[in-house]
Amino acid sequence: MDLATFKKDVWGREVILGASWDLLWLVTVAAFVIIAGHAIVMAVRRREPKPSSDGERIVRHRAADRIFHWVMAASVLVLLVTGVFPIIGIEFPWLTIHWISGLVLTAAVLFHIVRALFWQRLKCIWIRGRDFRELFDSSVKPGKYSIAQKAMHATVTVLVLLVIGSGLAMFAMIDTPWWDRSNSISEATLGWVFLVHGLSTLALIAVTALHIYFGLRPEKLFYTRSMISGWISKDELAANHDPERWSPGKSSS
Amino acid sequence: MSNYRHIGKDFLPPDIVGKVTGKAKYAEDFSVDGMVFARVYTSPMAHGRVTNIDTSAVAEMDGVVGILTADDLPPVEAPNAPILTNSPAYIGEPILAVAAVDEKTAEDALARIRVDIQPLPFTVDPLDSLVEGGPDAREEGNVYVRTPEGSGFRTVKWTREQIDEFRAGNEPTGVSVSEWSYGDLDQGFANAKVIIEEPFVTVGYAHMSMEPRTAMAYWQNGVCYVYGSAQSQSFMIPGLATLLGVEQKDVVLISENTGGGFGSKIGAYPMMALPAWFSKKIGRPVQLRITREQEYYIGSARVGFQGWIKVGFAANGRVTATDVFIVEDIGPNATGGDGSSAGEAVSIVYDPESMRFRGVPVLTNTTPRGAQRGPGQNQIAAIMAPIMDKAAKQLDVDRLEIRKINAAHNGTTANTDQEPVTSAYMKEALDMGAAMFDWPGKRNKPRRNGSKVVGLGIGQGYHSAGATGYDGLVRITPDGKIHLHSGVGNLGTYSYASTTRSAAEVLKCDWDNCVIHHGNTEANLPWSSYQAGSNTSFTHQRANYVAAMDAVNKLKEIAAATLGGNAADYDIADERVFRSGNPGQSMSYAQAAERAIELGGLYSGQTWPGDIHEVTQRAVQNLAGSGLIGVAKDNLPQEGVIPGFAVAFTEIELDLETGKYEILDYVGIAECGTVIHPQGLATQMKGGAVWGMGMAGHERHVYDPQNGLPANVGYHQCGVPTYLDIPANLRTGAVDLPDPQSPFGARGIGEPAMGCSVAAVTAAVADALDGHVFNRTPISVDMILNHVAGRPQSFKPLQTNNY
Amino acid sequence: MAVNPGLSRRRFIKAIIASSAAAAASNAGLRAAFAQDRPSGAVERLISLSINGRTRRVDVLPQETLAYTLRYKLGLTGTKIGCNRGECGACTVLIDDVTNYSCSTLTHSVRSRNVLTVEGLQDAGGQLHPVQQAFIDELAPQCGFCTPGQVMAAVGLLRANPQPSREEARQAMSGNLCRCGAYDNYLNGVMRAAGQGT
Amino acid sequence: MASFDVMPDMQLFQPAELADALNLADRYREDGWLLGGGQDTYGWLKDRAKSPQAMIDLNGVDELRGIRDIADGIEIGAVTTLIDVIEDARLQRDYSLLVSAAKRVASPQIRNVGTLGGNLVQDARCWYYRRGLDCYRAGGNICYADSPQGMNREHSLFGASRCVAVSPSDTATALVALEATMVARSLDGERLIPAGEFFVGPDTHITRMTSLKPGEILTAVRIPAKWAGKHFYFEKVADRNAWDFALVSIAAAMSLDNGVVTDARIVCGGVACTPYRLHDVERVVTGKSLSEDTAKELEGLASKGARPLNYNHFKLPLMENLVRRAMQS
Repeated sequence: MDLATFKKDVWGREVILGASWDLLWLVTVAAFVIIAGHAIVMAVRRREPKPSSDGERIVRHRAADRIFHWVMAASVLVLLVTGVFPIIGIEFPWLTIHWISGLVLTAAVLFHIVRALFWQRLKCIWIRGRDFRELFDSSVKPGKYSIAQKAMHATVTVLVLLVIGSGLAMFAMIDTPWWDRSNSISEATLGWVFLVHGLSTLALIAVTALHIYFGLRPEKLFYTRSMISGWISKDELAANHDPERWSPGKSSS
Repeated sequence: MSNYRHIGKDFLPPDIVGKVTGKAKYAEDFSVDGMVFARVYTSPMAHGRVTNIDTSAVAEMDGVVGILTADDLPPVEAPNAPILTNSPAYIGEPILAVAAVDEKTAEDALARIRVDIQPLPFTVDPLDSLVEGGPDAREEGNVYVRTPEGSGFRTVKWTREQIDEFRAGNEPTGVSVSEWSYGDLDQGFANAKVIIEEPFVTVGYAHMSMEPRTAMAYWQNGVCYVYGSAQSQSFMIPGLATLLGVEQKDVVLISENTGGGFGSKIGAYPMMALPAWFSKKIGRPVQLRITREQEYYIGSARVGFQGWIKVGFAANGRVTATDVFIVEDIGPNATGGDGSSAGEAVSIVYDPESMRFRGVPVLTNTTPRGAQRGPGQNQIAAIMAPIMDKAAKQLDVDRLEIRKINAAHNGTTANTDQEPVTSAYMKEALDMGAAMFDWPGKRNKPRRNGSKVVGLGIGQGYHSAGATGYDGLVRITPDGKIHLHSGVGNLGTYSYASTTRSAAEVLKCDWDNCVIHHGNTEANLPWSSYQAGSNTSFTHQRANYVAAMDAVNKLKEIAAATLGGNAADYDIADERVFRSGNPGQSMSYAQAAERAIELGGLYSGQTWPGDIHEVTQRAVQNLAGSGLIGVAKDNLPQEGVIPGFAVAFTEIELDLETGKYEILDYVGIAECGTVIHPQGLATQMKGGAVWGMGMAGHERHVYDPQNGLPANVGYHQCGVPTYLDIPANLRTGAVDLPDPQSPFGARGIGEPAMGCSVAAVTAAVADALDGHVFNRTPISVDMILNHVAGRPQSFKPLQTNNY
Repeated sequence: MAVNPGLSRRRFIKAIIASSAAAAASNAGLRAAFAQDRPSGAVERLISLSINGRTRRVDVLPQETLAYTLRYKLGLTGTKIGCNRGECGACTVLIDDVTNYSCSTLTHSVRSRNVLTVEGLQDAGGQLHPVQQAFIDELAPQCGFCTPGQVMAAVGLLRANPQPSREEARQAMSGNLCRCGAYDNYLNGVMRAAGQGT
Repeated sequence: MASFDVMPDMQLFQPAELADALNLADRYREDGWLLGGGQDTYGWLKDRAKSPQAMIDLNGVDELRGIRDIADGIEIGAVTTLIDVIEDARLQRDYSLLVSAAKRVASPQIRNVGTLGGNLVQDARCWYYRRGLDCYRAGGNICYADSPQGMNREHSLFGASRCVAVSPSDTATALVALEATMVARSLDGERLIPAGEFFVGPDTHITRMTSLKPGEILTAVRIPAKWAGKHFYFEKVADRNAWDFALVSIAAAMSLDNGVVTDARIVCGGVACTPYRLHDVERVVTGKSLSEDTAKELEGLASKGARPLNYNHFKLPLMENLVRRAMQS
């Protein structure tokens, strides 16, 4: 299966048109297989006792970060729906919604980057060599973020930056309230832009699916709760994290 | 002219029956055994260099017979148009050809061939190339100069300020490469009461003849038989021989009918030679019928103008001075010359007391340009008419009067060296037209009716209309038939036939007893002129006259030799030569032909005059001994400019709400000396009228400047006028006063017939809009709407090849 | 395939094969075999055409246009191809007395219909059709390339409306271009042929 | 890029039954080309700009042809030729708006074979698109017409989204004004589509001009009785008076109650990718009489919200003028 589709440019030369949307099915199936596989494994595994959510509450996500997360989540979902549905035959005027949510996503991401750079400890989400021990030795507990969460964050970071970058370039090809299209990008370059946008979108579809799946897993549900209400319990902390590596302050409650 | 027997009478052109029955054969209608069909691959890029041609995908294709590329052909040096090229300079330039058992297979093959082209800078607007730092249409330069000292490419640039000044409507200060003048220009403007100064644009457009030029060719014992679409017949041979790299005697051109020329098929052109080269390569007859789109590409187009003109008028309307500057859009192949022709037209039609012309022919990567019906004369006619009216208004002179006071007459002098004219009766033409049109009456009619406004226009057209020095050939055979050999092409004017009638007139013979030979080199045709520049009628009336006179002299000499006495004692009548005063002592043309064969020598073509062209010599050689041969070169005296004039009066109704106008009435008057073929003249005047209406309101090249793409490659997009875009009736007339330098007084008319029309219409539009001059052709619906609504036009000043 | 009235899957498939085979193969036996019962309307290649009153058997590709068949298969070159786009009218012929652009008509769509081209206008004695004669009298043709189409358009008009007004004629002829601009002469010819000499 | 003009190899089906046609349409989907009069077909195919596997000629299907009275108004089969529409006495009497529009289509030869359905679903005339370029409408990722230097005189003023081509159909404007319903059939059954929704813009579907889905066949057009014999006005302004497309056209249907407009549907062609309804004009004109004064009140309404391109702003005054003429008709 090809990664890209091709077209002729204005002078009849072959150039890239964009990502091959046959990949959409590949991606969907792949995501489904991984999720199903994981679910089965987890089902047969013996359940660990679920740590209690009562007692002392510890702040995991500040309001600003939670808002950022959900804004980003919403815009990504809207972008996926408006971007992909027309391709699978569900037709509606999608472009305007698409580029507006694209701008929302861009703003959110900028906000997050600035905040992360100047107000937060970058390295708590940075993957480091020793994190890998988590994978083999269940006694090794992570700091604030597990290696899985760090990996997810890293992947999303890369993909979203690619989508945003290519997406912004595409503004040269459409009219907006602020400017008219310029057709200034050569068709060959444009092809690459569309290809990057398409491929990173396809990857995002899979990653998003996994992210949602893990967020809904019973043993991980408290993380989702923390992304909504901000806190986790002392037990949850003890069961999943190494106090040496992450000892957050108590919540005011 | 009733004292003539044939001149001035209608007749049945022998080819017309074939035209209404479908039996008339055009190049594409011939087919021979083993013939294969070619298709050409044309450049998708406005300017580039072919880096690779990959034909591997077609090598094994069933039915594909061969591929021809530029590498199979002798190199051609620019600006001459190559047959096939590896360095295309316009979209649509032929790069390769494929031959196959049928057209579909050839196209299937084309679809699989890969051609890689490296793009080069290109331009579709001369001013974009003329400005400093602008792209050049060719690597050799952006201007082509033709001077007596020598011709060649040059790179000419103006500063951005100079371009902006020009666009702003001011006198161009950039360099020009051609210039001529006469009289004292400054004095002329000093004497002027009113001076009109205008920038102007005439956008070029495609010829779009009905027949997409087709050619079929094969070789037989070293002789190449070409079935082509040609505007001329004999005149094509030298050029064709050069294109094929053979001697003239080894080329046979069959061109019985031609589906329109209008200047696009004057000389031998590359596409005509392609099948011959292809046939040489694959050893089979090859037919090439190009597509309509390709006819747009290579069928040539009118040169576009971006200019500035300043005209001074004395109080009585007399033109005291004219200063013209023209930037010519000459396409990629350095044709043109329209600019200077425009200047010459002004110098004779309005006869300014002083004048200057300056011009720059700039190359663009648009379709190749060529002569198109009134090349230069008609563009300037369209621009001048409203300017004359503007002056008339300011001087409070009648629009007809201002034309009459400047009208060309027998004393008019023309061009830079102010030559005399052979004759000119523009004033008479204006009077005749005004009467037919009822100028005074129409002028006083109410002008406004709801959203509709009436506009009246007077147009004047001119083109030089004659040449000399070509050959005539007539032959009388023992069966008494008079054979009129015509090397004139058949592009629809019937001049190939009408000009031979002067031979019949001289020979005092019955038309039904005449046989015209034409349309095939093997029919032994004399050397003839280019069927262009409206020259055929004048030129070949003379050539046929001298040939017929030669025959008459030979008849008399033969009679004297046979019946006694001197040739001078003899006269001719009723196809007999008899002794004056003793009609009994006579012999028939048939008997004279018999004797001519017996006598041989000059009489029956064993020998011939030394000054006739080799084409004619071969014809005579082949005819030797078949009868009495009358052959001669036209050495009749000729001096001065031979003018063809036409004037038109038109009434339009312009709808201010839709921007559309309807042409209600049209009167076209020819001033081309004696009328030799009334019906033929009328059709020329009407056809010219339609062309003028197309140029005035519809037709133009449109190119996308970013990608160099042509917008209008088809009939609909080109805006060729339909039945419903012209008046339901067209009226014509002719002054019919003989020209002294033509045996029967005729001059040509084809091109002026159009110039007067486009001029009348542009003037009428200006009249309907209270004298607003667009200084542009075509004047399209959008321009009128924007003007009426007080909106700016969409194009920037002097922009060309645009909507 | 869902509900499939009037056409069973078997018949349908067969038709498909038939057509592709017919399009590809030129084997007469094959074609004959597919001649009968073609429910979905796949076309055979060897067909009979009624041209100028004569029945002609001719091998026609499924996608072939009438102009192409006339000129290249039947040698009727009177019909001209000026644009091959239905924009100029040079290829105009009459199909059941109605003017058509033959460059934009599939030959297969004129089976069992009467095609009249410019070659079919003269009567048995070679007498010119009144329109042809009128066009000669008015010196209507110039280069003549559009003339066959103009003739057929005029004949079509006069069959539908023997006494047209000049305006009606102008409208009826408006699908035929003449680059020489002989419109006025052609109109005069039409009126003359209609017995309303100019 | 070669220039072609011979029909390439292709299958042809000439079904006699609608059922067979529907099966073929369903079988071939995007690879099948439904053939009416074919006047907007052969150019595409000869140019090889579109390459279907098969042509499905609908002219043999009798039930798709003809004009018949129905309970509420009149029904016109999709392959009814334009000349039959023009010459039909009932249409001339009750729905002359459609007749006037059909009369202005292309040329006599094209009206002789061109079908109503074909005229409605004909493709955009944008010259870049017709050139066979891979633009948005051709499934590409760029529009050449709407660029800083694009030659877009014929292009759209309203509703453009990436593609700026306009709806070229003359009959479409008339049928939207007449509140027609399009009848579409597929193997899944029948779909009734109001004319207003039948034509879709590039914002929704950039490679199609109608809401017809692959496998669907437009079988008929129904015009409701409510507009029978009402006051109509049609005008088309094109560069040429034959064989040309509207720069701007207007189709107006108005019910008058002694001179006062009680209901109006006014549609412009050539200004948007679909027939463009002048809702504001309709609203304001309702309750007023057709007059110079009404026309004055409407000034500026028709072209409100227009987004002119480089070369097409002349269409604004033209729209305004045509509305004025409709009001004075």
